[in-house]
Amino acid sequence: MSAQRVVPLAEAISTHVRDGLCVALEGFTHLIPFAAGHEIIRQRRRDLHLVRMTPDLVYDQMIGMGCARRLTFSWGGNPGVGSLHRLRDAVEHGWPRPLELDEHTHAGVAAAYCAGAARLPFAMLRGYLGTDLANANPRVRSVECPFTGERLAAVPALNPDVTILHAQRADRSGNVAVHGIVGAQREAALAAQVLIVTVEEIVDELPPAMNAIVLPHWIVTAVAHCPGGAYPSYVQDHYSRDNAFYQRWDAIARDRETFRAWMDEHVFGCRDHAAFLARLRAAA
Amino acid sequence: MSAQRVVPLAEAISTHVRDGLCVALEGFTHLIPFAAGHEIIRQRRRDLHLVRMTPDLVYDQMIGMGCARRLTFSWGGNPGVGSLHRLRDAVEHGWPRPLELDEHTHAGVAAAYCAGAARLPFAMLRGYLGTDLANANPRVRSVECPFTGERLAAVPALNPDVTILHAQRADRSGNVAVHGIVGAQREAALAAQVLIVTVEEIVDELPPAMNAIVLPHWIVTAVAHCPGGAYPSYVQDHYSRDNAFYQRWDAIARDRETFRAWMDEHVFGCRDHAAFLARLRAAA
Amino acid sequence: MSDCTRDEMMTIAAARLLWDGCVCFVGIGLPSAACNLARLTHAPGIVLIYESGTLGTRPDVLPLSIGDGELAETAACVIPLPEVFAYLLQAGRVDVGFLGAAQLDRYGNLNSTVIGPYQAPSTRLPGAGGATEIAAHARRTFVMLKATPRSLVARLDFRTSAGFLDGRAARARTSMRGAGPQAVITDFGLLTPAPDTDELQLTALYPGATIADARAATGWPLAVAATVETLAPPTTLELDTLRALQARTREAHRRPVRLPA
Amino acid sequence: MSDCTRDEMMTIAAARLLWDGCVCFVGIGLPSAACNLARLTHAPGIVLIYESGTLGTRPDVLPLSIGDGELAETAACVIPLPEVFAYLLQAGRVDVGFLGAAQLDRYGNLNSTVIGPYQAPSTRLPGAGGATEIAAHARRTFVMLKATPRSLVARLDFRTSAGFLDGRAARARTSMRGAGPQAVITDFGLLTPAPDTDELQLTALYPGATIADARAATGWPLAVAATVETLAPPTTLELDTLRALQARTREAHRRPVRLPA
Repeated sequence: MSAQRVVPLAEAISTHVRDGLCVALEGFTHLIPFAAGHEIIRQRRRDLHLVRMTPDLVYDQMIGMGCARRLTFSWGGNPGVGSLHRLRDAVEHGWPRPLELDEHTHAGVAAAYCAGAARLPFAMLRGYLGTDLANANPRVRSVECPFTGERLAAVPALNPDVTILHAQRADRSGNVAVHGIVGAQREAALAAQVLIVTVEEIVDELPPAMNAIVLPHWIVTAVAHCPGGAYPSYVQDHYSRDNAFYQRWDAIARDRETFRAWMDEHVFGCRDHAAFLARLRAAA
Repeated sequence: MSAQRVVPLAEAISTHVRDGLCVALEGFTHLIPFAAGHEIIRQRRRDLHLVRMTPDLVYDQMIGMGCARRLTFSWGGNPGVGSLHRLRDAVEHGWPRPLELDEHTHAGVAAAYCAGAARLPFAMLRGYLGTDLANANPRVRSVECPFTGERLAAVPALNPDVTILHAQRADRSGNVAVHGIVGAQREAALAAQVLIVTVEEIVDELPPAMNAIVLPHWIVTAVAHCPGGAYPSYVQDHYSRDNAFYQRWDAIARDRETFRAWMDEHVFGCRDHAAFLARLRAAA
Repeated sequence: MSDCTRDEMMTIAAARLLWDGCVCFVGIGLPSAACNLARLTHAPGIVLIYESGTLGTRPDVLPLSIGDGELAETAACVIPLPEVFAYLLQAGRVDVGFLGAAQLDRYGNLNSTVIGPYQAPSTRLPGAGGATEIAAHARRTFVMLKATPRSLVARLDFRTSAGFLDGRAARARTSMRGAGPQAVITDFGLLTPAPDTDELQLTALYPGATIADARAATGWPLAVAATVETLAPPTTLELDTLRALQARTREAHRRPVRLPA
Repeated sequence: MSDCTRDEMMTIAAARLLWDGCVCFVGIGLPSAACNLARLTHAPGIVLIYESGTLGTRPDVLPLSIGDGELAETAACVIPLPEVFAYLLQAGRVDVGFLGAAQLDRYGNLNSTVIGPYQAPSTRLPGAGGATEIAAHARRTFVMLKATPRSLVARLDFRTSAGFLDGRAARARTSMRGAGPQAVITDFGLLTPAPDTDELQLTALYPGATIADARAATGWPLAVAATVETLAPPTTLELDTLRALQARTREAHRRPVRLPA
């Protein structure tokens, strides 16, 4: 069992992330799986339906490199900085290719992940009230309460073909321990057909964790050891968020050529995430 | 704030638990608030709508003493022993008074608490399939998915007027820390208008708890210091379940007079839970 | 068999149906003994889930309640009960669910609610608990109960949990995803559903039990498979492991509880 | 005012609207500064919730992201994001929600989605995030934004979050439970809804700001209240506390991050 579950990241991606699939790389500010995103770019995946509450830099990079045909999201900015220029370029000018938007609110995506995790066909919420979003997105409908007659917003459940997370630790059987800010990661993980987790460290066996957050091995498809795998986002108790990188990204991503050059050097030009981090350290 | 929140149990019950209200004493095997149940009996509350997934001994006692007019539940037995004789007597013979049943499954009650916590009017689940329960209970209906047309079971949200829990620790501001088996307690707490928590110990200030289970002071109405308050159920890291008492209860509750005599001596005959425990220790 | 009780044989027969790594939704009593016996013998990697929210628990002694402290202390993690039912059971992540009941009919439907009419029962039983959704969503279920004409009945007083409904693929036409009861483990042997009709038939007997015993204990004309296997008697390992587990359990639960001060 | 920037005045004006013990849904930027200023001055018991799930957090420096590690380390607890929106915000447990936007109209409706048509925007903005449900469910909201004729507009390109809709109690006729925007904190002063029409009107100016400044910065004919209060200038405590907080923040975020090895 363990032998199958703990694999190199490149193998996990090539085995499970196929062109055209619906893929969610989750992690809310904390634990964003950048290494996995870069590996998907390296393997030149295409036509992906990307799902993520906050696309962040990782999807700006994947969209800019032409991996995505569709995006389900609820907030698409560079946190604390401004725009995601590659996302904007794809939406505003169809570069490098047009991007379909399935746009929601945080509450809507969160509820849709929960419904997906429970294998319900839809989620309901008191949401999308008094906005143009409900008209702009045909996937926002309504449902009537069979007891009160009240109408509530309804969105389809989200069930990614593949969800990818980053976490602090896993053991050799594939149990994963997460702590700190968790966003909607557990729900996105439980909603998926395939769950890939990159981790900072792998231990022989995780101890009983009582009420701590654990993804048990029987819901985890593959674990990849990937120290620094969430950089430039952060990992509680391991490294902090590189806010300066998020600021630098604004200038890098603003121009198509600068962006392509950066990706060529830092992603295609690096064998893996360790090499990527080494290059950044050398440049620092 | 703290001055108001930490109060004696008798005061918390007399202030908040009024005749006719909908009251949920939750705790799944672990952390069952017996002391609060006994105080409700001592204060001779009537016509309560009791809600609890597993009525357990605490509701057998309250029902047998005539506190309840209605019961929402999903499993009404003495765990590992057999029947709840007082519950059965009320249902089978209307003694000491008839008891309306609002009967569900665990999955149904759990979903109804979650809907209540989210202030949604109903919960949906793939439940009550192929059973007579859906026909026996008019509060089990169905809803159609606005995307797939699939029909799902629907139950009304549960929003108790008062939810009562027992926990390990609280601080003087009223923050409550729980660990171990949690059942549906958090959802029952968040679904309530009023939340009362009895605790083993009160500390000056609970430390930041990261991913541990905390009920923050602003959702807690009243905290009462009540060591042993979950006995004969148990409290993780404080005392274990008195399985022998659960076995003894079968004989006590089987007969109306034996039951009344036991309650007279151990509940009416004891000023509070400390006195109740002292009496049991003396008898042991 | 002489030195093995029917309870032990039932427990061992149930344990043999489990495999290493299977995700198992456990109930209290015989199922709990069977699952832990499997874990201590041929299925060390079995994942035991109790509805109290303890996942992957490894108790040293059998719990008396579904939520004993040791289940939490030895679990990989403890999660809220609503998630157990929504994210694990309803989501189809449970391989095996165990069920018991007061009444079972020939299609494996179960009653644990009432004897007599629902509004005026002669005997009020505990009710559904987790059983209804376990019966619907576990990939397969195993039912354990003592066979008597009052437990194996021609007609249920109340249907609490669905087996094969009226048989002949009636269940397959519903939205229930689980395959339903794949074995009923009684104190004479095993009943399993016939492929075409879904009707339970006698397919295995314990050593020393006879078809006549089975028929006498069944409240409907019991169908008997063309070939009825006789199950192997308990191995020394099975029996020793089970009895050691039971001894540890008796010992642990004999210790008096100190009343909280 | 001479020695106080408009950003500082906005932050201080917003902080003054908060009270001790209020449960506050915080956004990044000026709202975060305002909420923490209130916590460090007159509202030590304020409960700060960031949508990342950190409840009752007490950061020593302002976070640059909604989910900085220090928010988790100093929080009473950290909960999953779906619970923040379902069990806290939707449940009506949030007293104050802060909002910002690219465009605001005279009824306090907000646009943070697109400039131009949705299908072919001239500028794609980040989108709703948590704003739509904060606007609907927080008991009251405060909006903070820099006033220009391009941000305070006669007509929104897209309505992302509801204020008073078309005014005249239109919001009260919906199922939204929150009272809507009770104040818009701009860089000249405060706009608040008129009781009868719900239309935003100028009710307070910062020291040194004029009605003419306000009108010039507003893209619709701005209504002015019968009496326009002039807000008290920042106290020494307010200004010193805010500047110390900002200095700590700059200092902390200047430290270079060590790249993971």
